[in-house]
Amino acid sequence: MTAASDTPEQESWFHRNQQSVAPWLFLAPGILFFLFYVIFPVFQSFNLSLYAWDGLGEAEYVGLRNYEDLYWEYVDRDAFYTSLKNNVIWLALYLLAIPAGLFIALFLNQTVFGIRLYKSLFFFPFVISQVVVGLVFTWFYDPTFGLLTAALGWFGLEGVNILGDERFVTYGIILAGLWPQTAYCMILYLTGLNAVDPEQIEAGRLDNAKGWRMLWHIVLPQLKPATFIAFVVTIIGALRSFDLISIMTEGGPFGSSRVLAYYMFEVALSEYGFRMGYGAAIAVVLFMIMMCFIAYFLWSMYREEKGR
Amino acid sequence: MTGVTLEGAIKRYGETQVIHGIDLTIEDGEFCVFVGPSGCGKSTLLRMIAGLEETSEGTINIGTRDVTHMDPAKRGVAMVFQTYALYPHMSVAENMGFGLRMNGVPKPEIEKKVKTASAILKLDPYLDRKPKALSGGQRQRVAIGRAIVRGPEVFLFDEPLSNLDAELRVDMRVEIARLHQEIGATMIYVTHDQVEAMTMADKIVVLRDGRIEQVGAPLDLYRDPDNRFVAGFIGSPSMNFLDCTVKDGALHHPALAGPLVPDTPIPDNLSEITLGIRPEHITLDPAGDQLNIDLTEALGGVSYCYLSTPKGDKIIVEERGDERSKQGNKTAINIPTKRTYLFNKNTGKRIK
Amino acid sequence: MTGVTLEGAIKRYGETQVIHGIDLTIEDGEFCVFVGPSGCGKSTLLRMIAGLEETSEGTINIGTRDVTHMDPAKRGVAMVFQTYALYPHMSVAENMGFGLRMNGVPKPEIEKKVKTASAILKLDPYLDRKPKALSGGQRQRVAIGRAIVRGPEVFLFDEPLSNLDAELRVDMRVEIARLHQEIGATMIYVTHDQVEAMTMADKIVVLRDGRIEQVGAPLDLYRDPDNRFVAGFIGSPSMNFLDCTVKDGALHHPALAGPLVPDTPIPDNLSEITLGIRPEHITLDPAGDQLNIDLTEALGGVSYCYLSTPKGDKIIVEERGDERSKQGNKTAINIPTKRTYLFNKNTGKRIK
Amino acid sequence: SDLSGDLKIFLDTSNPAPRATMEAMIERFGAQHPDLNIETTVIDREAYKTQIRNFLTANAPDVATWYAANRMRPYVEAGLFEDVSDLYAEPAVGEALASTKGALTIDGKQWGVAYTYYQWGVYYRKDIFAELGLSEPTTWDEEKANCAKIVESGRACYTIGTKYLWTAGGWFDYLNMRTNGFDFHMALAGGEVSWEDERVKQTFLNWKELIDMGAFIDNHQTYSWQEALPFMVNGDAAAYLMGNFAVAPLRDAGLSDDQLDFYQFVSINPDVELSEDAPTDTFHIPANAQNKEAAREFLRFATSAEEQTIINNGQNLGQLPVNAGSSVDDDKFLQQGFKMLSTNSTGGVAQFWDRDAPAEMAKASMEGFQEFMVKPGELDRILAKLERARGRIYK
Amino acid sequence: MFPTPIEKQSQGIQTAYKAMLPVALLLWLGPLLAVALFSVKPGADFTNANYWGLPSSFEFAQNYGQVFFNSDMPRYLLNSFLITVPTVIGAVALSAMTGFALGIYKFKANLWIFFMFVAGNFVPFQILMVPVRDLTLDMGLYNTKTGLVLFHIAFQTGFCTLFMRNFIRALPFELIEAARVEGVSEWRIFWYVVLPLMKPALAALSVLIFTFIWNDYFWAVVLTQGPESQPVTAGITSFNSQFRAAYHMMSAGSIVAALPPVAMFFLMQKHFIAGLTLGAVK
Ligand SMILES: Nc1ncnc2c1ncn2[C@@H]1O[C@H](COP(=O)(O)OP(=O)(O)OP(=O)(O)O)[C@@H](O)[C@H]1O
Ligand SMILES: Nc1ncnc2c1ncn2[C@@H]1O[C@H](COP(=O)(O)OP(=O)(O)OP(=O)(O)O)[C@@H](O)[C@H]1O
Ligand SMILES: [Mg+2]
Ligand SMILES: [Mg+2]
Repeated sequence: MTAASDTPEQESWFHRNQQSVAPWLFLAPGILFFLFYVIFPVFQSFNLSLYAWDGLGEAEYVGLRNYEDLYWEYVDRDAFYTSLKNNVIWLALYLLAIPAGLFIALFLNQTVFGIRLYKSLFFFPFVISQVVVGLVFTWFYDPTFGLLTAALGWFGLEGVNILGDERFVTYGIILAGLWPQTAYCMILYLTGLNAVDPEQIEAGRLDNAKGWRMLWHIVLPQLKPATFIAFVVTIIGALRSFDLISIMTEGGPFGSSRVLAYYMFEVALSEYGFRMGYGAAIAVVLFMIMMCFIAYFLWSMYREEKGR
Repeated sequence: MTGVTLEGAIKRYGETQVIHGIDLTIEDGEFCVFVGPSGCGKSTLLRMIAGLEETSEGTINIGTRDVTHMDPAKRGVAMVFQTYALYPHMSVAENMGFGLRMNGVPKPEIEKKVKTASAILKLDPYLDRKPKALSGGQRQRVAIGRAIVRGPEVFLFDEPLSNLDAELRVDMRVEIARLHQEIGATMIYVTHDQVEAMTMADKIVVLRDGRIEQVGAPLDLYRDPDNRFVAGFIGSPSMNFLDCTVKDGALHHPALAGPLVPDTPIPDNLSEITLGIRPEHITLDPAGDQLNIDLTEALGGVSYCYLSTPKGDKIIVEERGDERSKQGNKTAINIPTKRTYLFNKNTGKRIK
Repeated sequence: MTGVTLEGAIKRYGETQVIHGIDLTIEDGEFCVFVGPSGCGKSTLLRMIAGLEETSEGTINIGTRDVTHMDPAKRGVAMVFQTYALYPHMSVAENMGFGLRMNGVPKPEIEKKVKTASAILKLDPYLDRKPKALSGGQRQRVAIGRAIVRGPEVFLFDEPLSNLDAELRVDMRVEIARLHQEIGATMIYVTHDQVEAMTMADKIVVLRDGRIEQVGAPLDLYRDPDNRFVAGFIGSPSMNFLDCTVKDGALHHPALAGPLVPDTPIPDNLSEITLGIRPEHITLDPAGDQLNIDLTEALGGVSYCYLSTPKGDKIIVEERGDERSKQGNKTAINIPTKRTYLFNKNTGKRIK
Repeated sequence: SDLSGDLKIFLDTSNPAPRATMEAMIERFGAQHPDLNIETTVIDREAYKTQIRNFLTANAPDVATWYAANRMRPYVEAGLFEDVSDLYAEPAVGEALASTKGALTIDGKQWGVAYTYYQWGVYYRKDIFAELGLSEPTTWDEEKANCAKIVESGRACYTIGTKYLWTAGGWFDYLNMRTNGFDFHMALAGGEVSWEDERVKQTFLNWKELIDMGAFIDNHQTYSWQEALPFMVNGDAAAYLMGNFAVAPLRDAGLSDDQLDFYQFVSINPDVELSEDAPTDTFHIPANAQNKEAAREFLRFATSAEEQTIINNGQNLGQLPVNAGSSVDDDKFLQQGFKMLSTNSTGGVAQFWDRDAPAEMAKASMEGFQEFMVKPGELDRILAKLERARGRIYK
Repeated sequence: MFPTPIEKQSQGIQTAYKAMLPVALLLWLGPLLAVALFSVKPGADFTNANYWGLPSSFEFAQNYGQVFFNSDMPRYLLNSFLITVPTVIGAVALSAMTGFALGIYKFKANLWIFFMFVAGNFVPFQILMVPVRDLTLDMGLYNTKTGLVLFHIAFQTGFCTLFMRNFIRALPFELIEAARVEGVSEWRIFWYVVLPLMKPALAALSVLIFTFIWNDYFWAVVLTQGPESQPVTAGITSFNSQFRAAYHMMSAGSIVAALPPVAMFFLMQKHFIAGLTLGAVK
C-alpha cells in the first residue's frame, strides 16, 4: 500500500487492516461458542435421525427408517400424531395470550395511585419458573382438594379431573402456560401503549372514533411491533412447551398430553426411552415446523434491514 | 359557517394555571394566528377550542353553540397537528375518509368527498399510498385534506409547517392561504414563525404567559405595537431597543449622534425611556465613529450590519444597495424621528 | 497549516457513482463552504476528505501529503458532526481530551490543551458537566472544542448548525466566524443554509449531483453566477426566470411590458433565451396589467409580491417602503436591463 | 483393610428411611476401611432411572444401584456393567446369594448382586374389614364379594396412583399370573405371546370386573403412589396392592399395626400355581469404575449375612434379606412375606412387569394398563395397539 | 393515552375501577396465593382435609426451616447462583462483542451471521438435546456446573446478540466516526465509547438472562443430576419426591425456588422491562 509512504513509522499489518480484521476478532468467541453448541448440534441431530441408537452401544445406520416409523409404525404413529395434534392445539390456543395480554394491559394502562405496583404484581407469573407454575397449577387442578374443585364446589358443581382426563388435559396445561405468557404479552403491550402517539389518539377523537373502534382502527395498528414480538415469543413458547408437561403430567394420562418436544425427550432420554435416532427424527420434524416461523421472522427482519 | 368566541377561558393543570382568562372573538371566515414565545399557551388554547383539553373556567362558543363541555367530534372543528398525526397503516384515501367512516357516512359519499378534497390539494396521484411513502409536504397536505373532508366550521392548525424544511414551508404557506380563500372557513393557526404569522393572518393574537398581549391585523401590529414585547416580537430582525435618558425633552444615548427629539411628545414624569427603532429604518453614517462594526453579513440583496457601542449596546442595521459597510470600521447612525417608538422603560407600555 | 487539494476524486457505492471527479484546491487558512441541494454529495465529499469514506479514484492531498488511503486519524483533520457526536458518558473536559488520551498524550498536557480550548470557546464553567446538561449551542461548542484540542490542520464541519434553532444559529455562526479568524486554520464547512454559506465563506463550492457547478467568493457567485443553477440557488427568494423568445435582438415574453434589449449582447444562434432577474431588482408598475397579483406577503419591512402571467409563469417581486401592492390587482413590472442575466435555455449556461 | 483410594457410590434410595439405612451401612463399611475415601451420592429415585445412562458412560461411579432382570439388560449388552461372576464363584458369596442369582444372570454370567427384595401383596385396613365384618379373602369370588361390601359402605376397595404407570403394572402382574400362570406371564413379557390372545383378554376381563364395580379410587391417573396413600390412611379406600416399602409411609402416616394387615393376592384360576412379584434391588459395578477392587469388597460387605440382617430389618429398609444366612426381622409383614415367598409361591417369582419386559414394551403396555383402568370399554383397541407395539419392539 | 385516563371519568367509575384492581389481582394471583397459604400451614391440616381454611397454626418458621436446614434446598440454591451468575457474565460479555461487531461494521457476511444467531436462538432446543448431551459427556463436563454454564452461554449468545446488535444499531454512528477521526483504535472504541453507552442494555440483558437461566429446567435435567450440580428448578422435583404429598413442604420449597427471580424482578424492574421490550424490537 502506498498510504504509508508519507509516514515514517512502519505500521503493522494489523493496524493497517484494523477495520476489516476487528469485526472478526470481536465475533470469534461468540461464533465459536455458538457454532460448537448450537449450529453443529443441529446438523448432528439431522445426522443422528438416520441412525438407530440406544445411546449406549454402537449406532446403526438405518436411512430414513426413523421417519418412516413416524408415519407407518402404528403404535408410534398414535403417539406421534397425538403429539402433533397437541402441538397444533398449543399453537392455536397459546396465541390467546396475545389478546388476553392486551386486555389486561388496557385494563392497567391508567395512572391511579399504586398502579405501578399492580402492574408489577400482574407481571409476576412470568418471572416464576415454569416448574413452579406447573406445580401450582397441578394443585389448582387437584381433583380432591384443588382450588378449582373447591371453587366448583361452592357453586354446587362437581369437580373435574382436568389433568386426568384426556379430553381436558392439554387444555389444562395450556391454561397454565397461558398464565405466564399472558403476563409477558401484557408487559409488551403496556410498553407498546406507552409509545402510542397521543396525537393520533386525539386525531381519532376528533374523527369520532371511540372505545372499540378507537382500539381497532387506531391503537392496534400502532401496537403492531408489540403484537409482532408477542406473536413470535408466543409461537416459540408454544413449540418449546416442555417444562409444564413434564411437571404436570409427564405426558399422561396414557400419553394424551404429549407434544413433540416432550415426546422426543420421552423416546430418547426418559426412563423407558432408548431411541435416540427416532427422537432426533421427531426433533427434526419439530425443527421444520419451527423453521417456518423462524423463516418468517428472519424474512420480516430482512425486509426491515433492507428498508432502512 | 361561524366564528369562535372565548369568554374568560381559563385552563389549570392541577394547581398551575396556564391560561388566564382569555376573551377573544374570531369572526366567521377569519384567519386568526396565535403567536408567542414557546410555552405561552398557544397550543393549550387551541386544544381547548378543539375540546382536546377541558376548559377549567369560562365558555367557548362556536357560532351560537356553547361547546365548552362538548365532545371534540361534536364541535364541528377539524385539527391539523404539527406531526400530521396521520394514521400510518391507512392509505391516503383511508386517512382522509376515516372521520366520515366513523360517523357512518355511506361509502360512495365518502369517496366523493375524498375526491373533491384530493383535487383541491393535488393529492390524486397519491391516494393509494401509505403516509410513509410521502414527502413531508405531501403528508401535511394529507393532514389538511383529512380536515377538509369533514367539512368543519372551524379549522385548527397547530404549527403545521414547523416540521418542513424552509423551501417547502414557503410553498405550503402559500397553499394554506389559497385554501383559506377557497373554502372561506374560519381558521385558527398556531405558529411561532413570524413570517407565517405576518403573511397569513387576518388577525394575529400575540400571547405571553397565558395572556393576550395584543390582537390585530399583521401590519397594524408591525406598525403600531402596543408594548415593547409585541414590538420586539413582530419583525425580523427584531426592533433595536436603546434605553435612553431624558434630558430637556430629548433622548440621550451614547449610540446616538446627538440628542434626539422624537415626534411623540415625551411624558414629563419619565426620566428614562426605551427607544425602539427597526433595523430597516436606520441608515449608516460613515462620517461618525460612535459605533464599531462588529460584523457585516452580506446575504446578496441585503446585508445586516452588527454594531456595538463601547458600553456593549448592540444595534443591527439593514443595508441595501451595492455598497456595504466593512467589518472593523467605525460608524454613526441616522435615525429618522418619525420611525421611532417610545416605551416606558419599566412597564414596557408604548408611549403614543 | 496547510491547504487541501482534490484531484479527480470519485466515489462509488457499488455500482452507483455519487461523486464524479472533483478537482478542487482549498488554500491554506481558507474558509470553504460546500453548498448544494440535498443529496448532491456534500457530506460524501467531506467524509472522503476526513477518511471516513474511501475514495474510489483520484487523490486527496492535505498540504504536501497524499492522504488518499490514509487512516482518518493520521490525516491531521478534525471533524464536527451535525449531531455533535459527543460521548454522552464523558464530561465536557473528558470529551475534549479523549482523543489525546487515547493517543497517549500525558495528562498535564491534555489538561493544558483543554484549558486553552475551553477558554477560546468560553466553556470553562461547564467543563465538569455531561453533554446532557448542556444546551444545543453549548454542545456544539464542545464539539468544536474537541476538534480544536487536537490542533488539526484542517477542520471539517458537516452542517454543524442545522440542529439549532434560528436564534442560536445566528449566534453560533458569528462564533465560528470569529474562531476561524482566531485560529486561522483551513476550514471546510458543509451546509444547505444559504445565509450561512453567504455570510461565512471565503469561498463557496456549489455542488450538484456530485459535480462542481461553480467555485467563488460569496458575492461573486451572487453577482456573477456561471449558470442558471447557481443563479437560482444563491439568493433568497430565488432569482426569477423567464423563458423568452428572441426576435430582432430583443427578448419577448408576455410578462414584459415590451421587448427587452439586455445589456449583454444576444448570440445570434439562439432563438430562445432564459432571462434571469432577482426579486429585489424588479419594480412594480401599477399602470400595466400583464400580470395578476396572486398574493402579497407583508413581512413588515419588506413584502413579497407573487405575480403570475395568464399562462402560468410566476414572478416574485420584493417591495419595500410603506406602500404595498394589493392582492387581486393587476400590474406590470419594470426590469432594469443592467440587472438582467441571460442563460442558454437548454444548457443553462450563462451568456455573458 | 488394605483398601485405599476413592470409592464413589451412587444410590437411588432417595426416600428418607432407605437413604438413612444405606448411608449408615456405608459408614460401617468405611469404618472398616479407614484409608478408603468414600463418596456417596443419593439421586432422586425417578431421576436416577434416566440418569444412569449418562453416568455409566461419562463419570462412572464405582458402585451403582439398579434393578435386576431385563431392566439391566441394555447396560449389560452395551458393556457398561462389570461381569462379577468371580464373586459368585467365591463359595461364601455364591451359596449365600443363590436365591437371587438367576435374576442377575444374563448370558450365563452374573452382572451384579442383590441387596434387598420385597414381597408384593395386598395391604389392607384391618379395622375397616372388621367394621364391615370381612375376613382376608383367598379366592377371586371372596375378593369380589368383599369388595362389593366395601364399595357399598362408600369406600373404594383399592387405592392406587397410576400417574407414574408402574403401579398398574403390579395389578397386571398379579391378575395375569393368577389367570394364566407364571410361564405364560413370562412368555408375554418376552414377546412370545400375542396381546390379542384370548388368555390375555381373560386377564383384562377379570380386571374389568373390579373396575366396573368401582373398586379403584377415582382419578388415580393423577396421583403418584405416595399421593394415593392418604386415601387408605383416611379410610376412603380399604386396601392397596403394593410392595412392602409402602408399610413405612403408612405407619408414618399414623396407621398402627392393629389397623394394617397383609394378605396374599387371591387365587383366580385354581389350575395355576401361585407365583409372586418380588422385585430385587441390586448393586452393580460399572465397567468404567475406577476402583473395582474396593467396589467388589463393598458388594461382599453389603451382601454379607450380618449386613443383610441389619439393613433389611424393620427399622431400616423393612424388606427381605438376600443372604440365606441372615435372619428376617420379626416385623409381621416381613415374616408373612418371607413365608409367602418361600412356601406359597410355587409358580415362580417375578421381578416386576417393568423389569421383566423390555423398557419400550413396558412403557407402552403400562400406558395401556392405565388407559384401560380409566376406559375399560376400550379394551380391544388397547390390546390391538399393544400387539402392534409387540410386533415392532421384539425383533 | 389509550384508554381514556380514568381521572377524566365520573367519580363512580373511578371508584369502581379502584375497587376492581385488587379483586382482579387476587384472581390473577390466586393460585400463587394458595401456594403461599399452603406453605405456612402445618402438615396436619392436609391430613385433616383443611386445605382451604385458615392455617390451624402458623408454621412459617417450621416449614421454611425444614426447607433450609433439612433438605438439599440450600445446595440447589447455591448451585443455581453458581450457574446463573457466570452464565450472565459470559453471555453478556460475548454478545457485547458480537453485537458490537455486527452493529458497527459493514462487511458482506454481516447480515448472514446475524441471522445465524437469530435463527439459532429460536431453534427448538430439543433438537440440540442429544448432541449437546453427548458433547458434554465427551468433554467430561456432564453433571458439572461448568458444562451447564458453557452451554447456556453459547445458547443465550444468540438472543443476546440480537438484543445487543439492535441496541448498538440505535446508537449514533457518528460517535464511532468521531472516535475514529480522533485516532482511537477499534478495541478502544469498543471499550471506552460503546461499552459505557451500552450500560442500560447490559443491565437489562443481565436481569433478563438471570431469570431465563434461573428458571431453566430442561437443560438442568438433561445435563446434570443430583444436588452437587443441579439448579433449584431441577432440585425442586427431587425435593418434592422427598416430601411427596407433604404439600406444605412442597409449597415452601416452591416459594423458596421462585423467590430469587421475583426479587430480581422487583429490584431491577425498570431494566427488566426495558430488556423484554428492547430485546426483540428496538
Ligand atoms: N399536561 C400539562 N400539565 C402541566 N402543565 C402543562 C401541561 N401541558 C402544558 N403545560 C404547560 O402549559 C404551558 C403552555 O403550554 P403550551 O403547549 O400551550 O405552549 P405553546 O405555546 O404551545 O408552546 P410551544 O410553542 O413550545 O408549542 C406551558 O408552560 C406548559 O408547561
Ligand atoms: N452508503 C451509501 N450507499 C449508496 N448511496 C449512498 C450512500 N451514502 C450516500 N449515498 C448517496 O450519495 C449521494 C450523496 O449523499 P450525501 O449524503 O453526500 O448528500 P448530501 O449532499 O450530504 O445531502 P444532505 O444535504 O441531505 O446531507 C446521495 O444520492 C445518497 O443517496
Ligand atoms: Mg405548542
Ligand atoms: Mg449531508
